[in-house]
Amino acid sequence: MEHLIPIGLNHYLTISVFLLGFGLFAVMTRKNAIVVLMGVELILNAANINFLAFSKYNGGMGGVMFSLFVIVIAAAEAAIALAIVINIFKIFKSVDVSSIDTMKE
Amino acid sequence: MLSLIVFLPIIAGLIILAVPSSQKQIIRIVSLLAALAQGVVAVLIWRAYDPSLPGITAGPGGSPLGSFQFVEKLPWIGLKLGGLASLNIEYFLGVDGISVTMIILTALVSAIGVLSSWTIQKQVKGYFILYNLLASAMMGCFVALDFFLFYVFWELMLLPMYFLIGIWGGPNREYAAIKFFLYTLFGSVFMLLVMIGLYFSVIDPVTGNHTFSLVAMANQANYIQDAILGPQNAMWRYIAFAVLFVGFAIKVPMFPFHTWLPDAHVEAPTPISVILAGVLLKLGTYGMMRINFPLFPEVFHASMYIIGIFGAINIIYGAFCALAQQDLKKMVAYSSISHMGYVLLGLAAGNSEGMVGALYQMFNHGTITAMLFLLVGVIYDRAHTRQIDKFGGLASYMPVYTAVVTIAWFASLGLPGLSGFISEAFVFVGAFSSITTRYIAMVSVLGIVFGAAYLLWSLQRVFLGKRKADAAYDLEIGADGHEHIHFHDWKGKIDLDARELTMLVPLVVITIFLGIYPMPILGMITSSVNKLVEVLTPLAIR
Amino acid sequence: MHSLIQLSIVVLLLPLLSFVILIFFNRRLPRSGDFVGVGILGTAFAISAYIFWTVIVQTYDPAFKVAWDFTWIDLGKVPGIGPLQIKMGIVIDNLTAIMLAMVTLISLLVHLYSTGYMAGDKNYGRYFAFLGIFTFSMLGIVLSDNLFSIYIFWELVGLSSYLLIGFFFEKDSAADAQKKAFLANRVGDIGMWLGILILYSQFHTFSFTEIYLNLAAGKFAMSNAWLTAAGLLLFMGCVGKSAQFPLHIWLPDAMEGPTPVSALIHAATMVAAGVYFVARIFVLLTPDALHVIAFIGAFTAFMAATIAITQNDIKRVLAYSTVSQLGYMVLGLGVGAYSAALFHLVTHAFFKACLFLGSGAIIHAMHHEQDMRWMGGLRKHMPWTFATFTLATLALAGLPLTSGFMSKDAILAGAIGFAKVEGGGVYYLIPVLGFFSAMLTAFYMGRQIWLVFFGESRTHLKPADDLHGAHHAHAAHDAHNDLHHSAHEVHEVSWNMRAPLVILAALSVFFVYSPNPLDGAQGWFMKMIQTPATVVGSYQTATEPQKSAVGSQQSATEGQHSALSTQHSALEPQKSAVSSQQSATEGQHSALNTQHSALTNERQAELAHGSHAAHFPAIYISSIMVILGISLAGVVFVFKIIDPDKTAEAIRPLYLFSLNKWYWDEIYDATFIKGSMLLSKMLAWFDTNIIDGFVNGVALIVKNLAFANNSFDKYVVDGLVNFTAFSVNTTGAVLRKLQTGKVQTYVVMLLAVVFGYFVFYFTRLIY
Amino acid sequence: MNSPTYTVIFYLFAALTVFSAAFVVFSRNVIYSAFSLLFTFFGVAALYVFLSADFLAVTQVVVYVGGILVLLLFGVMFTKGIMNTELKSDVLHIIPGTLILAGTIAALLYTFYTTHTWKPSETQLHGSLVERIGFETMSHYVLPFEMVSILLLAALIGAAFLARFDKPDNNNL
Repeated sequence: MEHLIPIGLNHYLTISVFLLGFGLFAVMTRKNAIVVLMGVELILNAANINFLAFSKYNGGMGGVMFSLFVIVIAAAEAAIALAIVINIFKIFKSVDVSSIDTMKE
Repeated sequence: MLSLIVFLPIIAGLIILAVPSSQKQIIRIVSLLAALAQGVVAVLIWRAYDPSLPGITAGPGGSPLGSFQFVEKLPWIGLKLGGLASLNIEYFLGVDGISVTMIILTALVSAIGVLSSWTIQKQVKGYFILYNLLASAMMGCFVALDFFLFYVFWELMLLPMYFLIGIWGGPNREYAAIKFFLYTLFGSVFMLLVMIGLYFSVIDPVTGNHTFSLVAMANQANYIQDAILGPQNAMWRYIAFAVLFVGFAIKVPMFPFHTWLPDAHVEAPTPISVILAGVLLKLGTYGMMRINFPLFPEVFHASMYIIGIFGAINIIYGAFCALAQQDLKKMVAYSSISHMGYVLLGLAAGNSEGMVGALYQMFNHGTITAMLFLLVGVIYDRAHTRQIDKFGGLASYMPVYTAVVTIAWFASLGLPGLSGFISEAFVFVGAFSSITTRYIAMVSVLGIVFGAAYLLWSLQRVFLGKRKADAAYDLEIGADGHEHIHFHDWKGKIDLDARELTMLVPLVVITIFLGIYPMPILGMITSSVNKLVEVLTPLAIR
Repeated sequence: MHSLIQLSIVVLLLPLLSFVILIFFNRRLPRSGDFVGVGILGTAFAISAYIFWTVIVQTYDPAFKVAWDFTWIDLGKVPGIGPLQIKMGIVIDNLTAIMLAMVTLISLLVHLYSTGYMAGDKNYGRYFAFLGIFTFSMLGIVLSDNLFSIYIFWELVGLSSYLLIGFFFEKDSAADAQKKAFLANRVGDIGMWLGILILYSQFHTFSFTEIYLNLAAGKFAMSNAWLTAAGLLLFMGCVGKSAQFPLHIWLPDAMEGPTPVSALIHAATMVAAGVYFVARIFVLLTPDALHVIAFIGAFTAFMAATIAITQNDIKRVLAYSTVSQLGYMVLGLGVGAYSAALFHLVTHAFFKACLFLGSGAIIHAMHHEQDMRWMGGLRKHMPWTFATFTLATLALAGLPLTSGFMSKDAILAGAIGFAKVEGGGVYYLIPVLGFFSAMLTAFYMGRQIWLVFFGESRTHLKPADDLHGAHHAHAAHDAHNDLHHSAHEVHEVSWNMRAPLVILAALSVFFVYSPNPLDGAQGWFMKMIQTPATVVGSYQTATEPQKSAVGSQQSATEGQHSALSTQHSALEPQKSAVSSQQSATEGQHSALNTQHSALTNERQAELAHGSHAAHFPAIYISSIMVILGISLAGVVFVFKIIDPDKTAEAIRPLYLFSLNKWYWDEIYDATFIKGSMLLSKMLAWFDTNIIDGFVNGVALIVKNLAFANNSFDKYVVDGLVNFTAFSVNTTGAVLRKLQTGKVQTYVVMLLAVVFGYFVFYFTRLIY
Repeated sequence: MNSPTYTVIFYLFAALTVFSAAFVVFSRNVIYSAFSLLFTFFGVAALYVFLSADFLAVTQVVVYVGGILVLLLFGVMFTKGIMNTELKSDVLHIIPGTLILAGTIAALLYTFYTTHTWKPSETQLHGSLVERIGFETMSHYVLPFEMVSILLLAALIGAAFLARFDKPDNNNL
């Protein structure tokens, strides 16, 4: 119990692990493309937490800057992804990812 | 400057990549502009070149700057190979008299090739991207002074060539392409082995590391005594020389490795034939002069006789094979085998006259054979056949074409006053002056006669006399009452049109001018060649 | 730079200018620009006439010589040799001046003549352009001072001859002839080139003067046989160009070209270039080489004469007589009658050009009828042509009071002297052949004159099937007209074709060359052209003592050494710079003279003496021979005492042998042409089937191995194969299952693998 | 700063983040997931504050909550508007999914807590980072900064291009 207080690096890592796991789970299992996107966002957040945590306890600015960029890129990615989703719907008349298997054979 | 001239075409290729493939004209113009820019840079290099610096080996203090020009030297790849050693490869470009002529030739021929690619209609975008890649690779081979870099460019050349022959070629193109590819790959694999061996036996005097720099390799003092290719391992040095020589000889091509050439030429589209004969063949002999001989001078001195014999075989054998051909393009292909034989003979002579002749022959063969292939392409565009016996009497109907063909043919058979003669003359002068190759020269002089024989015979059968009964064109009485000919489904001008003239006239002018006053080229190469001969002559004789 | 040099450069470049102008603009110029050619050649002739005047008439000096050269190629500092440069240059001595005047004059006359002869041809302008480039290259040969540039112009002359022979290229015969001429010349040229290479490989220079100085200084490192070989190989160039046996075959076929061209190139100038070249290299020819040359010349003269007897084509008779006369010149050089041979070169150039132009006039008048059997009776219709033609014929036959008499007689005298000096025996064959050929010459020229000009017109005798011979395209229909009323159509040619005939005929009379019609040696020519001192005498005395009297040999060698020392002194400054070149050449020329005096080159002295002694016998014999020949011709053709046809029947084999030109063409065709064709076919087959076959064979072998292996599997371990197939099937099925195309499935797999790696990693971490 | 309040607040936010994230993943209704994602983002932002990256926290709130989330919701509503599919979204290969989820989390946590060799350096980040971020952006990271902005621009344009309607030839995009 003593290693729950004080708050250390492991706490943040743990949170990020959970976020990562959930995100992966969403990406793997959910059929709705938008939920898949949410999963991706979760993964990105997990990564960010890691970056910041390490950079805090390491004292460098690299992690901070990197997570900043990650956020920006995440925004871009979300925009593109939604556009793609809309196109997918236009073509396949659904946002069900599992029904999109034209790559098969 | 050199990086510029090397990478200009690739830049053009990238630009083309952005152009939508429907815009054929833009694509062509872009690559033409790139080729012209390359030509401008080549001219600048030519003007700024200082013929007094010898090149070949390092200048004073072991630095290449004293003897090479336009040197660009950057560390490129530096790998720690753990226990082995550290692999440090440099991006090392430089020019001496041997390569500067080749640079000019390459720029010229690639520009001409772009012009003659104008008629390519199939997948223009892909064609020109590959073409520009090829142009860059060739130029890179000629300016690279780092063996690894040279090898990279050398291999980079194969790929576009393979596709250019294999996609845009004639009916039997796949066979020809794969043959070309395998042959050359066979050669370059050995080259790779020798390259590694050399790397571990040479020490850069300046840095003290192993090095791929050809400049350092060309100085026998830089070799580790007991290294695999060091002076003490005579046997391995002989083997390495032979293997390397085969690698280059395939490119030349030297009998008996020449059979890829006729197929490749017959199948390749005209511009590719021009590039192939105009520049690629030179890479073989250039490699010999730059790498093969100066790195193993004593082996070269021991094998001059054999090289000379192969040269003579090339000359005579190629001439005879050309004499028997029915396909005009195949005849020209064999004629270039014969002419590269002169280069080999001149190199085998091992003295300045011979080497100068060989190098000058490389340049002239580049221009002249380019002309020959362009001319064959002209008639092929019109008649869709190259069979010699399908023509006859063309001289009456295509006077300008006949005039140009006559000049080209006579230049190819070494008529004085045209550039081909001077180089052949020097080759013979050198080969005869050196006691080693004297009798070989006496034999191979026969090549002059047979060269004249097949060229004049084809000239007569195609252009002189009257139209043959089964000729590939019809006679008709024009409006002005004179006889004209017209080819089936050929809409264009019967005689040479403006584009073809713009391709041919510069070559004709160069051929005549260099035949009368060769110093513009010779002046640049003599000092380097003398230096090379000095390097090649063993100390005992020196 | 000497003013004469500048003038000669102008002369050299003028015809080139005419070529350039005409080849590009002949369509735009009026009259296709023939006046350009004629005008430019007129200027060139005027200038060279001035040079001739200055050199021959004003400075009346046998040793006159000016030289000038410039560095053409600079090879830098060559290892083992030092600074190496290749120079081009111009040398003017008496011979050059004479040749210059002769070439430009004949060229000018031929230009003028062609304006009439070639009128109306569709490539009229191009024709004059080709004449221009020919004249240019011929002048180049004449002016060159080194072997390299001579070789260059040599080949250029071959080119222009190629272009002009094939001027009517629609005719296959013309195309064949031009190819044949060029190739035969090429064969000669490679010999010449090898000779040049031998000399260069020793001295690393091409210049005549330097080579001779080095030779005289005994710097020739190789054996004496190599020197002889060098001489003979250089002579091969002459063999090709001057149509000596065995390369004479091209010259008669070259008559396919326009007749003025035959006059200019294949009679007067180009074929003489070979002789001129031998004269230039005369000093380095060893006695052995000279013997070979003499025999070749004599044989050629004789063979060509025998062939000429039975030819019917008017131009072919002249062609073979040209070969024969060239044989005379070569013979003369071979026997050491240097000046006589060159004298014959000049005289022959004029009267043979006159003969060809005359025959051209006849052919023109007869509407391209070339067969003498169908001519006759032209005396009345063409008086001018008749007169000039006859005069030239007499000169060719060598009757007294003509130029030909003096020159030919001098050569024969030299031959006799040579035979005496060489100690008789087989060497007497040379003069004998010479005299016999003189008789034959007289005979066939008499025959020609008779057949062409006397008797009645035999045009109507021509069999109809012969109309479509190898004549021009429109010859046939013209000849049809001839059938009916040719006699009325034949008329004298116009002035521009007549004037050259007259001038050339005038130049073949004796007083142009010598006051004494019996002795050319008193004329300015033989005084100006003197036999130069050989530079290989030293080798002779060294290697063949029996050749020269042993007694005087020591003195000879000593004197020669002194001469050599003087030479070195002259040699050094000459090596130095271009500016001091001229004075230097003067200097070492005198050095050569001193050497001549000191070296006491007995062989030449004896030859000169012998030929002088043999002068009058030669006159008698040759005159008798000529008279014999002409009278024989008269007996046969005028008085019809002997019927030629019956005689031909009587000696049919000989007749056919001569009529078919000794079957040389057939022999060559059977051996060389067919042989090389066969060889080329064989090699091509070898290339495609053996070498390339090997390459493909390797691939094929590998493939077949695979197939064999495959069949082995199939028939021996069938079950294994089946099992393989089955397993492949199942795996394929499974894999297809995996390949769903759903992105998320892939993600699952990916992560599964990653997770698997984790597990693996931790297990390794734990244990 | 190891006061218990601090710890408690941290745990609060951590729990908020994790649970809402779980809800995002496990709820069947897209709308619900979207809203719970909002809470997740807030929680993460709070954690950023704990990590003394206040600027990032603000950015997180602004960009994610104000941008991405609205975008997502917009997309949800939007698609709903144009398509009348129900918002329930079912799942596929749930078993491997759960396995991997559990496995990954377990493995990572195991790693963290067994190999606890983190050595926090003496110079940790403290206080507000805005100024330093500004400096870094303009000095070290100016090139990435520019590139990212260009990327963003391109992405927005591309998104607009992709998402546009009424082009009959959209099908071949």
